[in-house]
Amino acid sequence: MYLDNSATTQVSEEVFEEMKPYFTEEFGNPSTLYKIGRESKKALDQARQRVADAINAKPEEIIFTGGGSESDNLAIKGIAFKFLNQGKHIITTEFEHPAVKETLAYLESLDFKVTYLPVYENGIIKVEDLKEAITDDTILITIMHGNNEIGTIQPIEEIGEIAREKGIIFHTDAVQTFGKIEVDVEKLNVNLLSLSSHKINGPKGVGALYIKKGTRVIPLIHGGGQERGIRAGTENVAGIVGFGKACELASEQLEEHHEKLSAIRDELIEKVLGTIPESYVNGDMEQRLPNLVNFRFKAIEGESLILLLDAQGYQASTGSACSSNKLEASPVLTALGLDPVDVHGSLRISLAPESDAFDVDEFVETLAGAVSRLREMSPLWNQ
Amino acid sequence: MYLDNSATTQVSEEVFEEMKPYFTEEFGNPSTLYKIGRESKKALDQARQRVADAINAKPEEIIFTGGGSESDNLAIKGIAFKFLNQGKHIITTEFEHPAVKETLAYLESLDFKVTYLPVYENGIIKVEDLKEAITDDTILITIMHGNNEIGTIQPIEEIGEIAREKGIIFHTDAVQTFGKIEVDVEKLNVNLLSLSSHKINGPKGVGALYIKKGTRVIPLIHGGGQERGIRAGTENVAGIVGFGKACELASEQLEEHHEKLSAIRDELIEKVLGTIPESYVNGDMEQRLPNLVNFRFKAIEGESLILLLDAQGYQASTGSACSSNKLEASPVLTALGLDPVDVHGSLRISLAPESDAFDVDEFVETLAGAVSRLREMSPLWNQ
Amino acid sequence: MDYSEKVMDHFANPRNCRKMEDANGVGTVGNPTCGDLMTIYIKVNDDDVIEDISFQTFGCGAAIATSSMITEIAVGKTVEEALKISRNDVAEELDGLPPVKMHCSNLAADGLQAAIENYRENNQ
Ligand SMILES: Cc1ncc(COP(=O)(O)O)c(C=O)c1O
Ligand SMILES: Cc1ncc(COP(=O)(O)O)c(C=O)c1O
Ligand code: FES
Ligand code: FES
Repeated sequence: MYLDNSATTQVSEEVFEEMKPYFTEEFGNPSTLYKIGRESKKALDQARQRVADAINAKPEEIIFTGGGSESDNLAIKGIAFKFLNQGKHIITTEFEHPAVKETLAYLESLDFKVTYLPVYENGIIKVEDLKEAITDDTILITIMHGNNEIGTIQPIEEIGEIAREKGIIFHTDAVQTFGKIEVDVEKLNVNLLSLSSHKINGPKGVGALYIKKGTRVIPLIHGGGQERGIRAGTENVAGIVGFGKACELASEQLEEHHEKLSAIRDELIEKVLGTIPESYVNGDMEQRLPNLVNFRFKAIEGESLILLLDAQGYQASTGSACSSNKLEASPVLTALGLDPVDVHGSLRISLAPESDAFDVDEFVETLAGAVSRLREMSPLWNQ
Repeated sequence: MYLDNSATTQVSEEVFEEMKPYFTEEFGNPSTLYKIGRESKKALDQARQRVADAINAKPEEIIFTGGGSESDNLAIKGIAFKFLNQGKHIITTEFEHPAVKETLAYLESLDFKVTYLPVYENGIIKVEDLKEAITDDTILITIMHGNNEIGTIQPIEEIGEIAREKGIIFHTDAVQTFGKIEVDVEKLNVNLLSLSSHKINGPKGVGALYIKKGTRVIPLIHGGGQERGIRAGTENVAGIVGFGKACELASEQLEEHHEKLSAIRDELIEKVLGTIPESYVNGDMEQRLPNLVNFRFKAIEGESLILLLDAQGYQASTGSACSSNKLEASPVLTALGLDPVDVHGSLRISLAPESDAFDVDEFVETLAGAVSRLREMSPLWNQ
Repeated sequence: MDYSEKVMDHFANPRNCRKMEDANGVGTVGNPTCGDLMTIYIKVNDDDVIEDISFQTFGCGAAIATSSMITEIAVGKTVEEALKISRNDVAEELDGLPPVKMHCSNLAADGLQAAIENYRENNQ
C-alpha cells in the first residue's frame, strides 16, 4: 500500500493512454510548419487550455516548465531579477519547500533581504505579521498554499488582497493543493502560481507557472521563442499532454475525492490517536489538506519506523533527518517550534484517490505494533 | 518521409519499451527510502551510466536537465554567476543556437562583455581569431560542436587545448553532434558539454550537462538535493530512462549509421547540384555532420518550398524568415556572409538512421519540380 | 503555421501567375532582403476597368496566396473600386491568415495600388 502520494503519484492509466501517441507516432516539433508539427502544436494548445480551466486562468497565462521546482525558481528569480534596481526585499514563511527556500537563500547571497514569517505551532502564518513585514522595498511575497509535510493551508486570499492593495507581486506554490482543494487564481488574488504534474497522477518532469496577464518575469531558460519567450526549449509534448489530462481529471473529480479522502484521513487520525499512546498530529486541525496527515510519536525515530512499515507493505515518509541525504531534521517541523527530539518521531501519510483499498484498521494495528517495538528498543521511552 | 531530424526525432520503439514501466508501475520518487523509490533510483543510476559511457565521462559528471536549452543555460549562467567578481568576458561564435545566443544577450544586459568570433563563408571559426580574443578577463569560451542549421563542425579539440593552457573554462553544445559523430569529453578537452535526448530518438524534455570533475557552477534551479544539488526537482524518471537507452543505442550504432547516412547525404548533394541550376550547399564540405545538408536555391523563398514539399509528403525545414514566428532571416546563414536574398532560399534536409527507405532520385525529382515552379512565379528569376 | 484551406489552395494553384508583356500598369513592392518581393501587372481598358491582372511573387506561402487572391478580387473592377480593396478584404477572402502573416496581405494590397499608380502616371 503506497501512502506517500505527497512525494509522487502513479501516472493513471487514462493519463498514460493520452500520452502514448506522442512518443513514437505524433513526434513532431510544435515549432515546425508541416502537418506532424502542427498536430503537436494542437496537442499543446489543448493541454494549455485544460490546465488553464483547472485553475480559472486564461491559456496564455500558463507557461509549461520542467516541474514544480522550476516553476518556483522562474517565479521568484524571474521577479527578483526583473525588479533588480527597484527593491530588494522579499517576504516568505519559515517553512517553504526547498525549491523556494534555497532560491531565496541564493538571492540573499546576491544582497536581497528576506523576511521569514513565523508559522507558529499550528503551521499557519498570522496576517498581522505579514502586514508588519512589508516595507517600501518589498518587491515580492512568496507564500505556499499547502505545506508538503504537514498539509496546513495558508490564508492566500487574504494575503493576496494585502499584496494587491500595496501593489506587491504575490507568488504561491500550489503544488500540494492543486487537485486536492479548489485552486482558483482569481479568488486567490495571486500574480504567480506554481503547479507540478507528478503530484496529481500526471508524469514527472512537467509543471506549469501561472503568470497573470501584465506580470512580467525574466526567463530562467533563455533561447528559442517557445512558451511566449518565457521558457525556451523544445516542448515535452507527451509530458505536457499527460499533465493536461491529469488536470482535467483532477478538476472533474475534485469534490468527490475531497469527500472520500478526508473521511479516510479523519478515521485514520481518530484511530491512531485512540490506539497509540503519546501520539499527536502536527499542524492545524482545520486548515489542512484532505489527503495528508503528519503524526508524531514520542521517543522513536522516523527512519526506523518507515523501514518497519515498508517491511509490512506500507510506503510512507518522515521528516526525520536520517531518512534524507542531508542528516538535518525537517526544517518544517522545526519551524513549528517542536522539541528537536520529537521532530525525529514523525510520520507522513498521504493518500491518493485510488487509496480505496486502504484498510485503516489493519494499518493502525501494524503501525501500533511498529511503534511499540521501536519504543521497547528506545532509551527515551520509560512508560 | 520525415527529413527534419535535426528539429526533433521519433522516439524509437526500443526506447519507448524501456520507458513504459516508469509511468504506471515503477512510479516511485528516487529520493524515497522504500523499495519502489529505490527501484527508480537504480533506473536513474543505470541511465546516468549509459549517458556517461556514451561520451567517455564518469557517471558523477552527468547532470540530468529538462533539455538541451536548459543544459546550455545551466552551463553558461552557472559559470558566469560563479565567476561574477573575477571576470566578465565571454567568447563565443556568431552563429550559436538561440539557447546560447539569447543567454549571452541576457548576460550582456548584466554588463558581461561577449566577443562573437566570425565563422566565415565555410561556417568554421579560425583558431587564430580565438587566440586574439582571449583577455585576462575571459572566464568562459562557449562554442558549439556541430551547427544545427548547416552542420559544420568546429575544431573543438584545438579550442579545448587553448582554453586549458590559458586556464579558461570551455563549454560546447554537442546537441547536434552527439549520436552522429564521436563525442568524447576527454579528447575534446571540455569542461562542460550539453546534450539533448530528443535529437537521438529519445523523448523530449530531457537533456544532460556534462560537468567535468572540479568545475563548479551555480545551479539554475535551486531546491531539493537532486542531481548533487546542481539541478533540483523530482527527476523525470521515465524520460531519463528513455534518454539513457537512446544513448546506448546511438553509441552502439554510431559507425554503422555514420557510414550509411553520409553515403545518402553525398548522393543527395551530387544529384541536387547536378539537376537543379543555381543550387548550392551552405557551409564547409569536409567538416560537417553526416546526416545534415543545407541547400540554397537562387530566387526562391524557403517557406513556400517547404509547403510544396510537404504537400508531396516530404517534411523539411528552412532558415527563411518567413517560416519562423520571428520573421527575421536565419542569423546562422546571415553569419556566413551570404547575400540576404539568398538566405531566404535555403532548405535543410536532416536524415535519421531509419531513413533507409529514402529514395534520393524520387526526392530530387520532386524537389527540382518544386524549385522550378516557384522560380516561374518569382520576379527574381530571369533565366 | 496554420494556413486555411483557401490559403493552401491559392498557394498550390495560384491564379494569374505570369509576367504580362502588354500591361499598362506595373507595381513592385516588398524587399527581397526581407524575403518578399511582389510584382502586380494590370491591363486597364478605356472604361477604366481592370481587364486583366497577373502577378509574380518571391515570398512565403501567404505572400503567394494573397497575390493570387487579389488578382481574383480585382479583375473586372474599375480602378476606383480596386483602390478600395483593403488588406483585410484580402485576408478575409482567404478565410484569415495567421497573425504573423498579416503583413503579407498588406503586400498584396500595396502591390495593386502601386500598379494603379503606375497606370495613372503612364496615362496622364
Ligand atoms: C545546437 C542545439 N542546441 C540546443 C538545442 C536545444 O535543445 P532542446 O530543444 O532540447 O532544448 C538544439 C535543438 O533545439 C540545438 O540544435
Ligand atoms: C510544495 C512543493 N513545491 C514544489 C515541489 C517541487 O516539485 P517538483 O518535484 O515537480 O520539482 C514539491 C514537490 O516536490 C512540493 O511539494
Ligand atoms: S542515527 Fe543514523 S543517520 Fe541519524
Ligand atoms: S513574405 Fe515574409 S512572411 Fe510572408
